[in-house]
Amino acid sequence: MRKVYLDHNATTPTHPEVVKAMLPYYGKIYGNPSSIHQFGQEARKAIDEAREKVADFIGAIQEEIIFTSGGTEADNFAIKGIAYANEKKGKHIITSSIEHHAVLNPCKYLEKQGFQVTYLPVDKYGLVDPDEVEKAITKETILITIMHANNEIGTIEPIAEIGKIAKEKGICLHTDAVQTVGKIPVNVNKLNIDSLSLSAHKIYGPKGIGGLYVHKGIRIQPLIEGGHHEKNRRAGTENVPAIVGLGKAVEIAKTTLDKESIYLTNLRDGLCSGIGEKIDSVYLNGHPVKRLPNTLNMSFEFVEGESIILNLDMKGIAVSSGSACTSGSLEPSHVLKAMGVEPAIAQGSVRFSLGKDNTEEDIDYVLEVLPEIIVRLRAMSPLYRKQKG
Amino acid sequence: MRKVYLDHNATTPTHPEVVKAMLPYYGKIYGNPSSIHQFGQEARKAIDEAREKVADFIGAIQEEIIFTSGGTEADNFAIKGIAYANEKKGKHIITSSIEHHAVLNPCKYLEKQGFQVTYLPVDKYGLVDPDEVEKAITKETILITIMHANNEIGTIEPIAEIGKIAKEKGICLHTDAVQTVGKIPVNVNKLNIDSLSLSAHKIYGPKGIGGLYVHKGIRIQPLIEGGHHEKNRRAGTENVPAIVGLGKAVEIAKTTLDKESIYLTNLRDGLCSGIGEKIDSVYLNGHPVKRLPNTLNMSFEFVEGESIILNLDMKGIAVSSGSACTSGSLEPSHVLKAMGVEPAIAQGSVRFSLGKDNTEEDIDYVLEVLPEIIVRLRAMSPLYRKQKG
Amino acid sequence: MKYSEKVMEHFRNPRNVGEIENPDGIGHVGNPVCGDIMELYIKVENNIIVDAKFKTFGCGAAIATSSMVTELVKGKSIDEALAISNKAVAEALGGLPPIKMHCSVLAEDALKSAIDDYLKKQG
Amino acid sequence: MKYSEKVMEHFRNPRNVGEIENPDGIGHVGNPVCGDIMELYIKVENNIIVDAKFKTFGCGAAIATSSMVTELVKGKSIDEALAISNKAVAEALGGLPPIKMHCSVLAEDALKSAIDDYLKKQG
Ligand SMILES: Cc1ncc(COP(=O)(O)O)c(C=O)c1O
Ligand SMILES: Cc1ncc(COP(=O)(O)O)c(C=O)c1O
Ligand code: FES
Ligand code: FES
Repeated sequence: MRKVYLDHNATTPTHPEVVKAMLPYYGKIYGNPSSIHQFGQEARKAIDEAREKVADFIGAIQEEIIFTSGGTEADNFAIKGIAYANEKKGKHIITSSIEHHAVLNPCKYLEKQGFQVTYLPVDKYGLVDPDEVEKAITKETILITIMHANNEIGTIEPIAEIGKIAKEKGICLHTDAVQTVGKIPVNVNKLNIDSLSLSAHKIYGPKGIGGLYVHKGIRIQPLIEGGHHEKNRRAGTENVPAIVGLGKAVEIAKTTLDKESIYLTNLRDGLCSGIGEKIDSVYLNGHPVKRLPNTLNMSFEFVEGESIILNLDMKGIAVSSGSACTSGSLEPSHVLKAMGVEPAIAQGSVRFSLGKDNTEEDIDYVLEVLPEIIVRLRAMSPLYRKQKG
Repeated sequence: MRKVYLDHNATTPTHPEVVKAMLPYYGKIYGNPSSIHQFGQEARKAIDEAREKVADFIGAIQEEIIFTSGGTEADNFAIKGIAYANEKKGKHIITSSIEHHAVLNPCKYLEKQGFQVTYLPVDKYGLVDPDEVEKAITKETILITIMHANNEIGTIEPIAEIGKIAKEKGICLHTDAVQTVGKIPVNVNKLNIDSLSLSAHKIYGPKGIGGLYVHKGIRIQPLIEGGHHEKNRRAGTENVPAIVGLGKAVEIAKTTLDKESIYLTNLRDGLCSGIGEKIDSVYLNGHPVKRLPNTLNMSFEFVEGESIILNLDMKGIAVSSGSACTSGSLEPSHVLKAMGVEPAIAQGSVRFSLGKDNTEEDIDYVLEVLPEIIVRLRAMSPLYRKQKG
Repeated sequence: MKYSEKVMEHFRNPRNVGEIENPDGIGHVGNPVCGDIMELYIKVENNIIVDAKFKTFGCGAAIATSSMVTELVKGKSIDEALAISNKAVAEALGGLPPIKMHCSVLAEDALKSAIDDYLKKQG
Repeated sequence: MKYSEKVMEHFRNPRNVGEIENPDGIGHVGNPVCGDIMELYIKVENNIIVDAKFKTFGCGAAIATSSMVTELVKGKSIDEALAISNKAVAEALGGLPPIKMHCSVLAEDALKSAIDDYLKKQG
């Protein structure tokens, strides 16, 4: 059976060149980078080079990059770390209501610790309004954390504008850029940000490695303490092969990003209009233009997301409803809810997230099997009948 | 030049079979284990199998194993997590003065948060006295955390006895078993423990993955929050290849542990007696018998550790002084200090930690080059002259 | 979260999809948390449920439990049908992931609601 | 932490190791934090340091800076020698890792202490 993977926002296959770059660091150059002997120094060199690549890719300097075990750790580290290091200045945090749970849950945790958190609304496209950010700022505000692009709907937030406001007011701005670094151009200076999370496995790098950019001079308290790693900001023996893999992934992204983003936009828009032509009562979730090139989130009225996904899966097509991480939850997407999407329609949402290896044929195949599935499920739906009746 | 790696307590090369087991999970079975489609479910299956292997290896059940990014995270998670989840019962923690910094630093952090921490002394072999543990317990004590074996000197602590005491008093016992799981038999039930940290890269598994065993029913607060991973105890997309690698590493250790430990003990004791025969004024640090099979820590009087290490490194021999993680620090080992080793002698300590690929020839080579180095450095030492004078 | 083979089989080929014209009882229930909706129709003759059909807007487990509950209920007396618990439905499907147990509750509720409706109509 | 090639070269082949018999000045210093110890001997003729030797119990940087400071000081007048800073020693070695800068301070201190001793003996 044909296999079509359209869940790249959940994770991506590791690029063969990335794997190739990593391999020597398992069996050959296996030293602990903290060791002063040759075995250690060779490993140290490798992570320094990777750090340079990551820094260069986002317009930062080496010392501003801290490697973490992924995007979730980077988000936790940034939010708790900046909040605790600056709590004497105030205890108010501003975020949005459509953040990933790696941001929302640390915020909720801090609320229990006596911090105040403002969860900003978004418009029907999932956009945060910079004016709302400005209005939400109080004398107590020490941190603003707004994601760069949303993982479910792909909407890209006006971070540079928010950054300008934050800068004027002297407030720290963190952005969860897990879905953007490697997919669209990201430059920490142009975005006016102080802190940024990224993750390798969303961009053909290995799982289990990510990074936090922290602008020089920003105070942050470690989340994981122990040895003197990462300039005392993140302890634990460095994951050398994965760090090398992350370095390679951004190196590749640097050269392919522009082309790939055009390629994916076309492919995706083909899928979108194909669906629109073949199936009625469908809705696009997310911003029509300010959106990740690879992401398409659509709602199929009268049917429920999981049953669509399972049916597509039986045809070899991998997509998701909402984010992979919320699959343990029953409630419909908090993102679509915040956008004001009607619950029944939110429940019928499916995310198609494309990747570099997808082809026209993949899209044709989806357009071939999806309409039948929707027809079949609608025939089973009590909501559809009522509509017709 | 001959290369002899004797720094296995810092890290080990990843076993070729481990790498082989991991490889399919980069490019082929790359799904996100949280995804409900086939790509995800195949990955889920792989981590479930690895979890079973790890659980089985230490006598635990699957649900008691939480994967982390390494030993340091596991220690931080256990200590902060158990402390915070139980702080209503009391705010006193007992630990030892020779713990790894991955334990000591979280303890110091908790002190700043209003917890009280007792740092128990050790005897000249680095042993914690269970009676001292018992005496230190107060009504406020909620956590005892004592390492299973020390990374610098290899001394194995009487955890089972301490566990008995903790059990009687109904206090949680955590042990940092990063240096023991895979090297000596470890069974969580026999050790009477509630929580245990382990790390893959010390036992021929990959870097960047470890685990925390938490006995069913023990309350622990997450350190890294976000999605519903690891039953809501540790968020972040699972590091599938590394988890598979950890599973493979313990699977291998299970079959090789007994033989290897005899092999390494012999090899190590040969090194020890060879040094004793060829060099005067040397001292063994650590317990003569209650010690990891692969670890030998010796002090060479009148000379300083780093200069020995650098000289050995110039001959292709990799050893360390103290732990790799403290190499960013200037102070002599806190472990030797706690054991009452004289500062000048502590400064001359070198750790040889052997591994499965070391041979008799490796040891002969060390015994060939080390004496000259010590002679040369002693000739340069103001302390040595005074001795003779 | 992984569905059993049996769940997937019923999901792939749900039994008794549709509506019954002039049913003797209709159950209409929804789960306020997940928002899923189930409708169950029964035809009763001499106190025996002779036919049952469903329409469901819901997850895989919701569809499978709908299918299974209609199968289980056919040929049963009203009293026997009232004794069918959500657990029984789940067990008949080879079990459900813990987080999906509530989907079987939805099926039980739909059945109860349809029988209620029937009993009420009987007066 | 990585030493420069120059540091390693001086570490491998330290210059002027040893003691001077009947020196004109001896410096004996130690760093209380790391516990390292340095001894520096100078021979002075007509206010010029004509010879310098050292003994060091210490890290790689301690040995390299000892070696370098004895090299730098030879042929210099007392005043010129007093002007040699730890930074100059570190620079002459192609730099030191930040955490090892204090080792060069030890070398500077040893030199100052030896010169002090010489000046004191001069009365
Ligand atoms: C926007 C966003 N933030 C954070 C994360 C978490 O990253 P990771 O899976 O590397 O922990 C993800 C993906 O899971 C994401 O999409
Ligand atoms: C005793 C002990 N605990 C904890 C650690 C930390 O483990 P990791 O390097 O996996 O973070 C180490 C080794 O570095 C160790 O030897
Ligand atoms: S998730 Fe609602 S019925 Fe299954
Ligand atoms: S570490 Fe003490 S002199 Fe270098």
